[in-house]
Amino acid sequence: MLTYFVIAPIFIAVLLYLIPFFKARKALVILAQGALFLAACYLFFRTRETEIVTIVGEYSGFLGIILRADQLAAMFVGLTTLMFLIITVYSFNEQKDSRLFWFLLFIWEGAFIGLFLTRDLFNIFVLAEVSSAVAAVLLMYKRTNRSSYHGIIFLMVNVIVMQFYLLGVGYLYMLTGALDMEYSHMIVSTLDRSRLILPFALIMTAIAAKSSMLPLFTFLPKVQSIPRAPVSVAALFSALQVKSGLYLFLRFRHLFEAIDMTGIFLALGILTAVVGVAFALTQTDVKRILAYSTVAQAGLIMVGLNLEGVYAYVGSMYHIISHAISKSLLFLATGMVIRVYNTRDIGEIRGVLRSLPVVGVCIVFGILSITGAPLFGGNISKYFMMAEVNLPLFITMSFINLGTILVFIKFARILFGTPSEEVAQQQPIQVDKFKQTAIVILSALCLAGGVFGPGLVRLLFGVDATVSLGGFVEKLIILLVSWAVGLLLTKYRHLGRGGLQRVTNRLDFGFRGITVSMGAFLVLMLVLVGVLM
Amino acid sequence: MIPNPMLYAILALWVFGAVCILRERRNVRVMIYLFIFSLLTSLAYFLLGSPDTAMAEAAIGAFTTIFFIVCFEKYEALKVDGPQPEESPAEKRPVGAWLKRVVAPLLFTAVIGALMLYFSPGGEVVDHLKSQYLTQFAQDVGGENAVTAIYLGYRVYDTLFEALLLVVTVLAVAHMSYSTSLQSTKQKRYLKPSVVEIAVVRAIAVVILLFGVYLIVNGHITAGGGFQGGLFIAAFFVCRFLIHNIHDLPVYKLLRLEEVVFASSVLIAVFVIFLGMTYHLPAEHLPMFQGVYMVIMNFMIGMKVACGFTILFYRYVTIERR
Amino acid sequence: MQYILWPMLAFLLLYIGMAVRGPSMWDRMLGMNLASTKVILIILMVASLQDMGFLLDYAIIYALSGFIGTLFITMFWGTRKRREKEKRDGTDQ
Amino acid sequence: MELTSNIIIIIGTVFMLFGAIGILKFRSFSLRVLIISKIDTVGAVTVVIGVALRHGISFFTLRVLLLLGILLVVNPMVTHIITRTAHVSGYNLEEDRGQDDT
Amino acid sequence: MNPIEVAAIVVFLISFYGLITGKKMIKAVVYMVLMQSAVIVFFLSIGFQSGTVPPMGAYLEYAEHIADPLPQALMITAIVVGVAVTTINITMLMAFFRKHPTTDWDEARKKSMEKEGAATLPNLESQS
Repeated sequence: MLTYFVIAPIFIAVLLYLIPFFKARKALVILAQGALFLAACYLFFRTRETEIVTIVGEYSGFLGIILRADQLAAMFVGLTTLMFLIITVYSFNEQKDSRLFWFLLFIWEGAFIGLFLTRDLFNIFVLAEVSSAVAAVLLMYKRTNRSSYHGIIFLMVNVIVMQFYLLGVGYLYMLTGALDMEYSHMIVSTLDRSRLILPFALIMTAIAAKSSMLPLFTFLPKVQSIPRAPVSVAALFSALQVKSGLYLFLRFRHLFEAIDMTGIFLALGILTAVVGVAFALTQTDVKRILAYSTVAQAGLIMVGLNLEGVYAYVGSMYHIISHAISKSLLFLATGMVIRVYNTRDIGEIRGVLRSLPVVGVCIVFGILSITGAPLFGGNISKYFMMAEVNLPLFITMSFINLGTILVFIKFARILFGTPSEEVAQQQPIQVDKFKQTAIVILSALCLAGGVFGPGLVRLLFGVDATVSLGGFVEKLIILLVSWAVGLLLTKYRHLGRGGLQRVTNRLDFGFRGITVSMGAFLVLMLVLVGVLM
Repeated sequence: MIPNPMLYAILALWVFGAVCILRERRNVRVMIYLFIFSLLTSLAYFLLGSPDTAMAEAAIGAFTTIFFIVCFEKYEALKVDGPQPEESPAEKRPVGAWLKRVVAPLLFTAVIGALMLYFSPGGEVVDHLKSQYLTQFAQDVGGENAVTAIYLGYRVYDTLFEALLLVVTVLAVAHMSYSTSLQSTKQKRYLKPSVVEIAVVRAIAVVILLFGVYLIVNGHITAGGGFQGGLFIAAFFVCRFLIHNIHDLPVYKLLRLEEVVFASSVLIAVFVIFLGMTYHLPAEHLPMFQGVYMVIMNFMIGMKVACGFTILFYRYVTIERR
Repeated sequence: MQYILWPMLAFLLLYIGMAVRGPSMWDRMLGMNLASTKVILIILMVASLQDMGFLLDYAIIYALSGFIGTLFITMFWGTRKRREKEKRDGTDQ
Repeated sequence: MELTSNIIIIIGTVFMLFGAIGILKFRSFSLRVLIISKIDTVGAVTVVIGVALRHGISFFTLRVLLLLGILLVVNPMVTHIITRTAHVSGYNLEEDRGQDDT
Repeated sequence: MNPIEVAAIVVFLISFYGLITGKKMIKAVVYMVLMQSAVIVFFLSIGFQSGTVPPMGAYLEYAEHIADPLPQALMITAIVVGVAVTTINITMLMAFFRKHPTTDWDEARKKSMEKEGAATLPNLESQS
């Protein structure tokens, strides 16, 4: 039954490519996408009780490929279908003629859904390669930016990382003789720890690169902000591509339970968040600021995943959803702003609230949701993440939140002030109504995520989440303090700018730098896990 | 039985080929070493007991060389940024720079290698799944070739995604290559082949086509299968280009054909394997049904790979070279 | 029968050495072609030792794909040298 | 049958040995092409026939003969193409002393 | 830790070394092909004894060492995936050569920085 979730988008893509002339095909596609989203919700509620398992081809034992959908996977599938539904609405009449764009978009969706459903080690390799190849082609889609240096680096790094992953799977197959995760989990738990170190290190390097952890993240933000790349692809990139890395991290953490690695990845998450914020502060390109803040949020989620307790897990899961929604909202909105102002430099864009009122309001909603303002989704997830956490971690996490607030204060500068003259006399700026509906839906979701927060958490995760008034007020105070500190800091930002610039230059690797950091990460893993622990 | 030291000698030669590629500066020689390297890897796969992979590697080695050559030719023709002497004699660089540029990475890789070999899990290899495959593949999927039975029967889900990736590549290359016009007007001609060459290549082309179909049709009995067969049918079109030096391939029609073939192969796989049709059929018809399924799937994949690689080849050789 | 494999390997090494070190580019291509013939003989020996018929299909496939690769490298290199020659003689058609 | 096929294979290997000596002796391309390609094809053909004899009349031998046919056609043809392209593209066959031209 | 596995890891490391020190972009793609072949040889060498027989044909019953069919089936998929990704890489490289005629990593980075204009981080010192 699960295979139809994967085959359906691919069939939509193939049909779309083969029958281009059909007039109302776009409407049909939105309907199909909506149906897929409803099916994903139905799947989510089915998996609340039991885990749905489909053996492809009903072969006995662990011979064939087995697709499993538990609650986590169903949630991610739901998130993917929702994202692609909104993207189809957003770029409804943007790419009218290009069949290839629509074909690749739905192939990408099929690859993501496939990635979230399979537990087969080799299948993850094939699906990861398909998704990175399709992403590379989609980013380089427009003829003008085909000469993008970052697209090449993105594809090459992804292929090399996947070779590391395949080597790790080879070792695992040597140890367990099986490719299915559940089956090899049974065998791995019987093996002694010292034999697991090398496959663990190899696979974790691949996962760190895919979820853009510290040393290996410099290429992902640049790829998202390729000058003329379609903005819907960039939105999907930060919403899903990074999250698939985190999803794989969860799967492989379950597989390698014998090796206790929460300490390492906790530190990695914090470092990534801090460095991500530092990079975001020094950028001048609007899209790059958003892309680097995705890296920072990924670091924060990694921290959340590695904390003990159910609340932290629920909090980070909820943060994945709310971040995906609000970040794609911001990306799509900035896409529209750039189309009107046709410049990407943050210095030149001013007065978005005046020139594009609806888009401006949506951007405000997105910023408030990401920085965790009270009535929005981000607040709920951050609240749960910090629910039961000891003092030093509490301080670091609130410091990271302060960092994100700083970034988005800088980003919010585009809203206020008066728009420049040539934008002013284009009044009234006619905005594509499909894009506007997409953005409004997204901002509504941000708001709903916050207002019905506890109810949604209880619905999604079955955890009786009560937002205690004391905790809420405490969080509110911290938020206000950090907003004030943020505003203060932005006043004197020219002071620390030079130092930050030097730090980011040092960490801004070219292709060879990234490969070296890949090797360094592998050595770090081997030494830490093998020798020390 | 091939003696072990012989196998180790060939693997040593294989590693020597890799070192040659590492050391060589001039791109043309790198292409030749790459071709020799891929032939040696094909031999290594064969000696490790898998003729299927060896055939795939041999055929794909030839195609990759052609794509690399065209890429290098384009780079060669574009050398605008000054007479960057490729074979510049290594002028006396200070030892410090040399240390930093060569020895440091060497040490770094050596450290990685030492750690990997130290931590590599020895001990016996667990393979009960393998014995299950070998015993059950005959009646589960049919055919005598266990490898084809696996990638067409048990793991057909993988094969569909990989066929999908091929379709994506072909579409991407056809879309992204420089000009969308079918015929390339101003065209740098390759050397005109001599009469002898045309006669012999025409004869060999027929043999290649014959072998391509042979591989597709009984891929499930002896070594071979959809991919290898498809590649050799594409090789037939390569020879066709060599003989007549023609460029009039209807790329977009072929693209649509490939799409249709891919879609139908997905449909067949869905009906036969995903729905587990093999378990609802009466027992006596099963072997015949399985055999037919395998041949059809091999044929579909073969056609798709053949169309895909022909388009890639013609796109690369005719239009990219301008 | 096995002992014949060793000289084959020695010749293979020799021809690859020729392909690596051979002075002119055409030596390299010749070395490449002869090396692939040697490999075909090795495959033949192994097939006849293990007495399996279908391994010979692989030998034929190997011969054909080696032929296509060598053909293309020679054609590419010949075109380039031909163009240089024409530039030298100034008789650019 | 086993003995005769082994002897023929040894003869083939001896032919190839001459080819190897040829390579070490002649430094220039034109001499090498002229001599070694012929010796090599002959050596390969004898070894293939030796292997074919080893299996007597069977499907295996049929396949070996098919391979023999392809080898006989392909090998000399590739050498012809290499030499012709060398000549056409200005590689002066007469007075080449094995100079390095890449 | 049989010698075949060591050979595979050695070629893997050679290609990794090449990727780290390579100055040309084309060479990087060549090294990726090398790395992929090394991983495939590693996969095929799992559970290999001398005299292993391919897992097909009628004599499966009496042969004692039979090769494992699963890695072989996986590796056919891995080879085709590898070739597909290499082809996309080469096309992108060629598109890049057409715009910026340099193939050196650092120059390519500088040119792409200039091309994107002021909106990007103005750090141009070469990062090895």
